[in-house]
Amino acid sequence: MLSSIIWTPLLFGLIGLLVPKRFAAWVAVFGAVITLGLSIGVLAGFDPDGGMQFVTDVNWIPGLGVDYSLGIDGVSIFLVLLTTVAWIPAICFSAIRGTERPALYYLMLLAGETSTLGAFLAQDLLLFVLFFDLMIVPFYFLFGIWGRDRGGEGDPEGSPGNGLVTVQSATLKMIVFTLIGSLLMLVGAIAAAVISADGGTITFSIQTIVARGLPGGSQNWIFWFFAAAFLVKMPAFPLHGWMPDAYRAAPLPALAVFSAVLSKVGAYGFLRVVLPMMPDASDLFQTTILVLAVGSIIYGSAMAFTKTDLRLVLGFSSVAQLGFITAGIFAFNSSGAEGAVLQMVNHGLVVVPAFLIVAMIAERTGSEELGPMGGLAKKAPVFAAIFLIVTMATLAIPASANFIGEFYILNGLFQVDAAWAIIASSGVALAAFYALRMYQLTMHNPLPDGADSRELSLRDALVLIPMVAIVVVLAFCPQLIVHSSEQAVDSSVAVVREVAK
Amino acid sequence: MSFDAPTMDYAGLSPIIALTTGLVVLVLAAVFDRIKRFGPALALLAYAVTAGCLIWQWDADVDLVSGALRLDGLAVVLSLLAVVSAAVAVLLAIGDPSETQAGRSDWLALLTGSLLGMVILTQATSMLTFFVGLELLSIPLYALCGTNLRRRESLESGLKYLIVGSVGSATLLYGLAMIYGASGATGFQEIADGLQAGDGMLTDSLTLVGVGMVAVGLAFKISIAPFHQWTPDVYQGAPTPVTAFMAVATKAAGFAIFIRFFLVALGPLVDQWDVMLAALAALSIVVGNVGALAQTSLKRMLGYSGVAQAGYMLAGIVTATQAGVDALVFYLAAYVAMNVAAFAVVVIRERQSGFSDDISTLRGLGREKPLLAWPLTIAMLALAGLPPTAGFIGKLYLIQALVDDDWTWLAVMIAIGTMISLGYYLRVVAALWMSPAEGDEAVPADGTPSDAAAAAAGIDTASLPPQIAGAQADPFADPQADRRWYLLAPAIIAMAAALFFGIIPQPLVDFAQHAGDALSVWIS
Amino acid sequence: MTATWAWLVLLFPLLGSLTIGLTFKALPDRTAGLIGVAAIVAAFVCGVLALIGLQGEPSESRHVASSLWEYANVGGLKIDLGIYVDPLSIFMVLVVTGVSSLIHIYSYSYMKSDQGYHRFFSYLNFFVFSMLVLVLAGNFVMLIVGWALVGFASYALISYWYRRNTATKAGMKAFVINVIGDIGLYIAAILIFKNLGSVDYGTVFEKAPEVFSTNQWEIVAICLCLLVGAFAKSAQMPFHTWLADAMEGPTPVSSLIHAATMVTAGVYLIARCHTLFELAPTAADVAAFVGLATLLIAGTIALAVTDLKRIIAYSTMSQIGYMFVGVGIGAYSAGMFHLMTHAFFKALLFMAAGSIISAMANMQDIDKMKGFRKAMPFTAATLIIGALALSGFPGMSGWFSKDEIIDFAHFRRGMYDWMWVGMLIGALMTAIYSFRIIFRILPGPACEEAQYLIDKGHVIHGEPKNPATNEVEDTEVGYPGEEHHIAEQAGGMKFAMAILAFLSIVAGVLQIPGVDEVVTKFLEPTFENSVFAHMHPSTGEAWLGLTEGGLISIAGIAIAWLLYIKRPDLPGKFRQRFSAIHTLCVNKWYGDELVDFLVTNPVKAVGRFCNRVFERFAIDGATAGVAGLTRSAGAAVRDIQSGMLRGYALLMLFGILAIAVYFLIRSL
Amino acid sequence: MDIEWYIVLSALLFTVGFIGVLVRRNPVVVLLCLELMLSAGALSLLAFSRMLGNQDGQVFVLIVLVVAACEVVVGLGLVVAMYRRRLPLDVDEMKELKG
Repeated sequence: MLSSIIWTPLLFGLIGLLVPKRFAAWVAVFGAVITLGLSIGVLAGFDPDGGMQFVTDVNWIPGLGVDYSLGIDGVSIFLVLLTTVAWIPAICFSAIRGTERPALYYLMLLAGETSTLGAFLAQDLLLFVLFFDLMIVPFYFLFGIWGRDRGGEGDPEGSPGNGLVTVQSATLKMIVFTLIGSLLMLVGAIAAAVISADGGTITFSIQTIVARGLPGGSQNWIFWFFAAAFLVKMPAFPLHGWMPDAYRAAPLPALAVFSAVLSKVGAYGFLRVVLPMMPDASDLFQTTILVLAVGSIIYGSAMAFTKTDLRLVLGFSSVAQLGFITAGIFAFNSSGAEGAVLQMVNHGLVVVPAFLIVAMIAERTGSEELGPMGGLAKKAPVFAAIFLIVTMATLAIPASANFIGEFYILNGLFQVDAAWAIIASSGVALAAFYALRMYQLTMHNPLPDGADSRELSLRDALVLIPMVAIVVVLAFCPQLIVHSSEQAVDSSVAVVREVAK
Repeated sequence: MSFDAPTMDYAGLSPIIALTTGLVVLVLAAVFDRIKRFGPALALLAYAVTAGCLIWQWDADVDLVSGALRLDGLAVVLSLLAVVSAAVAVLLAIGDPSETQAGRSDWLALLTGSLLGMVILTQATSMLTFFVGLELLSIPLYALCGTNLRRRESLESGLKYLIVGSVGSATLLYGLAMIYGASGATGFQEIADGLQAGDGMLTDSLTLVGVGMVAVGLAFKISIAPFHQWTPDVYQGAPTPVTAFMAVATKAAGFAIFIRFFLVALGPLVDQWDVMLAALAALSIVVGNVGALAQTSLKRMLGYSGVAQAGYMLAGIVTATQAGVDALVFYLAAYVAMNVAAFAVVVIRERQSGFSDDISTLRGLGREKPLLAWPLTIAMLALAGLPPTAGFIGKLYLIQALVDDDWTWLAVMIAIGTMISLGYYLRVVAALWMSPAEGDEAVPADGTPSDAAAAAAGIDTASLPPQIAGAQADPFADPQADRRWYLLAPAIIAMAAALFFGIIPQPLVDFAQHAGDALSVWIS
Repeated sequence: MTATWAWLVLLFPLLGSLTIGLTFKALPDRTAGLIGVAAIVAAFVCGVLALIGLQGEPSESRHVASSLWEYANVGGLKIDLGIYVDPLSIFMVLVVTGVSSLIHIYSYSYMKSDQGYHRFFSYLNFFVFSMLVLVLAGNFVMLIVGWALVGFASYALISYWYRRNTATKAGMKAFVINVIGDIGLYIAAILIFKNLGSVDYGTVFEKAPEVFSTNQWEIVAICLCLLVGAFAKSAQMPFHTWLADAMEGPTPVSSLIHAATMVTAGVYLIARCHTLFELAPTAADVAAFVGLATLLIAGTIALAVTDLKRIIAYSTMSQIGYMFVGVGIGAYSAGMFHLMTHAFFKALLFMAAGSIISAMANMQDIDKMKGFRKAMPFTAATLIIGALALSGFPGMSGWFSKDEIIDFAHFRRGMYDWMWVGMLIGALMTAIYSFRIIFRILPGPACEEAQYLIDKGHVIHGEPKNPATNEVEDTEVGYPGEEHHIAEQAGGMKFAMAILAFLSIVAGVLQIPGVDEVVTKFLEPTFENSVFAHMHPSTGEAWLGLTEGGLISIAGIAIAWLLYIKRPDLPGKFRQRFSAIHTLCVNKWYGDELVDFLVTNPVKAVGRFCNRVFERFAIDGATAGVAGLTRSAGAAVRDIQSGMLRGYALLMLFGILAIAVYFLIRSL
Repeated sequence: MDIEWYIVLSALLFTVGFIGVLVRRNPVVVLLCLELMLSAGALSLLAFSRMLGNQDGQVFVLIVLVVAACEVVVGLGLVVAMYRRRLPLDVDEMKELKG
């Protein structure tokens, strides 16, 4: 069952290579929808109190002790759903507009989905690392082939970082940064398995390693090998150096899913791997990680309201949001961690439409710079309304599920130390500022010459509205997610809590 | 007078016999013009028979020729790799200027001779066979490098390789002499016994300096820094089929004897040499990777990359464990696949583009000739160690062996080296997929000056090799090269192998473990 | 049953908002307006029914908690989608829906020529929904939800004419300041959960006295955090700067949100949490003092500025200051009563102002207005009624409500006597600035626009300008043109204003000391556990206070008459004489500049620093540095690779020597 | 006579050969020096063989001599090929390949 979820997208991607070019897009859409259907099927059969479910466990490389082992629990199920949901609008958006070399494009996009789902479902440490590394490959191609060079066009505030970016340097930066972390993680994963085996049979099963436990001294360095991978992936301050260039160069539909889902794998990794496997080290480095997380919140927000490139505003807002999520996880209580999981889903759901909206704005104004735009709401009330909802969800206005996520995170942080919560909460105010700034400077104010305020096309609306609808529905009952994941999330952090005592 | 002739195990010797026969036939064929045309077929037939014999002897574990040779899993596995890469070289050489100018049959005879040296080397268990095999491997290669007579670089590379290689051989010989002096034996097992038996021989300066010089000599052959400097020059200068052969097969044979000599003969000294080899491995990883960074010649870049890869593989020996050997062999096998894929494409591109292997000649290939672009792309991703390729599993295997034996810092070095390596492997990928083809350059699609893109990729468009200009006049140029099955097939098969063993690695793991099992007597 | 009615109160405005919002293309404008009005009136009716239901209960059980479903529940922090109905919330529901109904009716006419009619009513209905969520919330998280949603609605309506730069800026300011207030509430809610294990009103108010001792630091912290929220929403110092700018919104919005309902939410919050504030008297005193400071400062500003809507806005701040003092010192019912009467007369004042502004072709400067008594007699009458009520003229509603607060401060003695004095001074200023408006606008020869109205019978059509900056702007921002309605000619507006005028006059009857005291009695079940529940001045003292208040009010009106009618040269002289004070007041005590200096600029500086310095040098620099290091290592390797064979041999020699030396050392 | 003398002599030979490779620019002379280096190895093999009293070393030396000859043949062949292409016979001029 889980295998079929993982491999269906890739299968359809490959089918897309065989059919005539003009059908490739619709094959991809079909594949993504089937994957969503499968994941909903899993959700239907999911038991919130059942621990790890739908387990698949096959020897993959017996010579190395690596298994093809999949499973789903409360932590991963909604991230899987998020993935399968998020890919659909991205693919549809591209399908409506058409791309160059469509077969390859959709193959890469769907391969990205496969590897992301793999990372969420893997229960074998090495399989996780493998999928984690694999994720970056299709996105490297997506960004590199379908991205474009960005000049320093229209830079009213003269802000640096809006200079020339070439696709090649941007993608190279991205992949090198990401792999710095993940190669170290590979070493760390192997070390974890080897050390925990302590001379016995080496196995990479996460549950076995957790059960065997790691000695405290080894935990400390293995922790950082993993943390490096996850923090870069998110990205967290100050390891976000790859993000601005990559975001500016990337094609927007691919960027949408990248930002929405791939960044979550890092946070997920903390919850799935780092906390249970290295509880002592997690406890030991709690403050350090919290400093980084809170630093991400502040720095991401500060950058987000300074940047004029819409992609960067969203990119740095993601840095800030991921800061919240990391902080929640490292509060080591169910409130914080559960808030983090909820926030992962929420942020993913919000970011996809946000980036697609940026693409639509760029179509209307010919620019992605905030300075020379505005007034787009004039003839596009539906567009503006959708963007408004997305903006409000981004800034986590109370009544949105994002608020509940942040609230629980802050509550969790407060249990650690009030100071964390108070500093982190300044991120909420800053978020209000940058998100609203983004909305106002595009939709409000006078319409500049050359910009074309026009309403969403019906097809675009059909892409955006379901996402927004999910956001709205979740706003009414975040408990849907909270309830199903609480048990699993709590068991992840409980390990550390035990140690901390 | 009774004569105590050594017992001949003809079954065990069959690979060598088959190959020698092939060699003789090829040399003879040179005389007959009619048969000459079938040289490649003859060579391939000989290799096929050799490979058949090797597979027939898959489970062999015998001493041959009174302990001068030994046919076991290690020998079979690594010989197979060498034979496969030689066969690929034969295919890639069809229509190559070097092969034509040197006289087809002669060229093939040289290649077969070198291959024979390799097969002997993989089986060698005595200093004599060791040295003979090594020289039999090397000397034809020196000549092969210089076979493209009209290119100055080819001759230059041949002579450079010869001189540097001979220094290496001499150093090796000197080291062997010292070990002989210290242990009083030439057979590997006897050396180990002699060293252990002799009083204080394990830490004697004579022994240790000997070990050092042997290590240096072997390091030359497998391009370990700081003895790597011939590698980029020779890789670039030699005819590409030779480079392909050299890159892969020499490493297979070199590592075979490295493993056998250090783990069997010098096994008792493991605590003496492991740190030295680790240091050499780390140095190679760094030097190879940073050296490759700004190269414009693809072959030269692969040369540096070979230095780095040799560093990774040497790490497998450092552990002196069976897992380390398994990992090394696995990596070597994966390395064969990735390099064959890469070099095959280089050969095709060379013939199409007037014998330039500049990375800029690859631009836009992804759009125009995906069948060429994909093998090279996969090869680069595999060399960079990205999933889902065999390269990733290979690194994983190596790192696991290292971590298991408490060489975590070396594992981290591999990780760091891999990060640096992305800088040049991905430049190739970027050139394939992310740059407009050369013809489009005048009209950049997005209006930004393409100089910037080129500069970012480190390609100086002004200094393209002059060969491009003379492309039309070149008699060996072959615009249809991308349709030649004998060029394309190796590329595609190798790509498929690199992917297949990345997704289903277990067969290759078994293959590698067969090699490691052969040493189970000597190492844990 | 009460709960059901309360849910229906919430449902109607939400439905109205959604219906209008989703059918903006299908429904004609008038229908949309009618739906909007109907939704609010229905909510009002349901509110009344809920009131009846509640009154049917015995006094001690006059509160109902109801929950639709579990909103979220993690780690013991259980949040229900729940409401809490008691006299206080019903009181607020009635005030909100009542005033909203009238303002909707007013808007139905007033906004007629606006292009975004649907949008306006959708937002307005949504605002009412949010405000009702705020007052009906059953726990602190729901309170935050309502709190933030009204902030959002307020933002949307301030920026309603979104193509006006000043409007969008004002909206942003209001929103961000309100979010800062929200954060105060977040932290308060988290603190409450941490100490009391729940965020439900019922549990919290029950357990708080058992858990906390008086002035224990936790409870003080909770209350101060609550106050941050309250100050921000109610535009109290130092979070007051957004309210004056919020006047960029359409006048009905100013009337509803920024006068009658939303801005008084802070008062409601303190009253709602009186149990907590009584445990933290320090915090309550802070609330009272901030209220006092705000009412005085806002009063002085209202005396100086000339923008009609901004004068009323500062007056609002000032009046809310009174309410804060009221609930801060324990005069809860008085505070709530003033909240109600203020809603009536301030809404009325804004409506009248809106009528005049549309007649002035969107000009808001009172210096340019003159002679509207003849041009717009009905508006003039309502304006006078509003001003009288505001200044606490004897017999008017404001007289009863404001003076009850002032009197209670005197009653509590001690330092509260200083407050009493302060509030009396404030009352004097209130009377002066109220009648400054009246005396400047109404009498005298008609100005050009007023004359035009008298002559032509419709509104003058001026060139559309931004009233704040006088920049010419496009007409599509909903500029009131010729067709625009003014109170004199629009039935809806007239109706709403008439009712409010009536209420402004008579609402005081509800709370005649010693006679009925309806509000106090009605709210008694909510405040019965308060220490101040049975503390109030005697009837005699109350009447004494009312007399003082009345005298001050009359004195203030007299001064205004002196200044603006009898000796119109005096204000100019004062201005010259006390130019420093005048400058201070006209510039709103430099509140904006202070906030800019202390908060906005540092934050922006941090942003600039991050962007231009840190990102460039530390992040990009480190990246480039590592890349450069690697590259230069590569260059070094390539330099050594000189092509010179003898160089290679030399390097080998070094290698051999190094290894030989290593082994020689090992062998020693 | 002590074995040390032979070792020292062979070491000297090796060094002289190496120095020759380092300092001489004519490829033919370089090839000669390489022969010296190989001879150094051969000499010590012979010496050890005598010392140890087994014949392996001497057999080895025979093989070394053959190998040395082969090496020189190929080397000279390349030198001739270069000469025929009128390339300068100077190892320092062989720097087309670098970087």
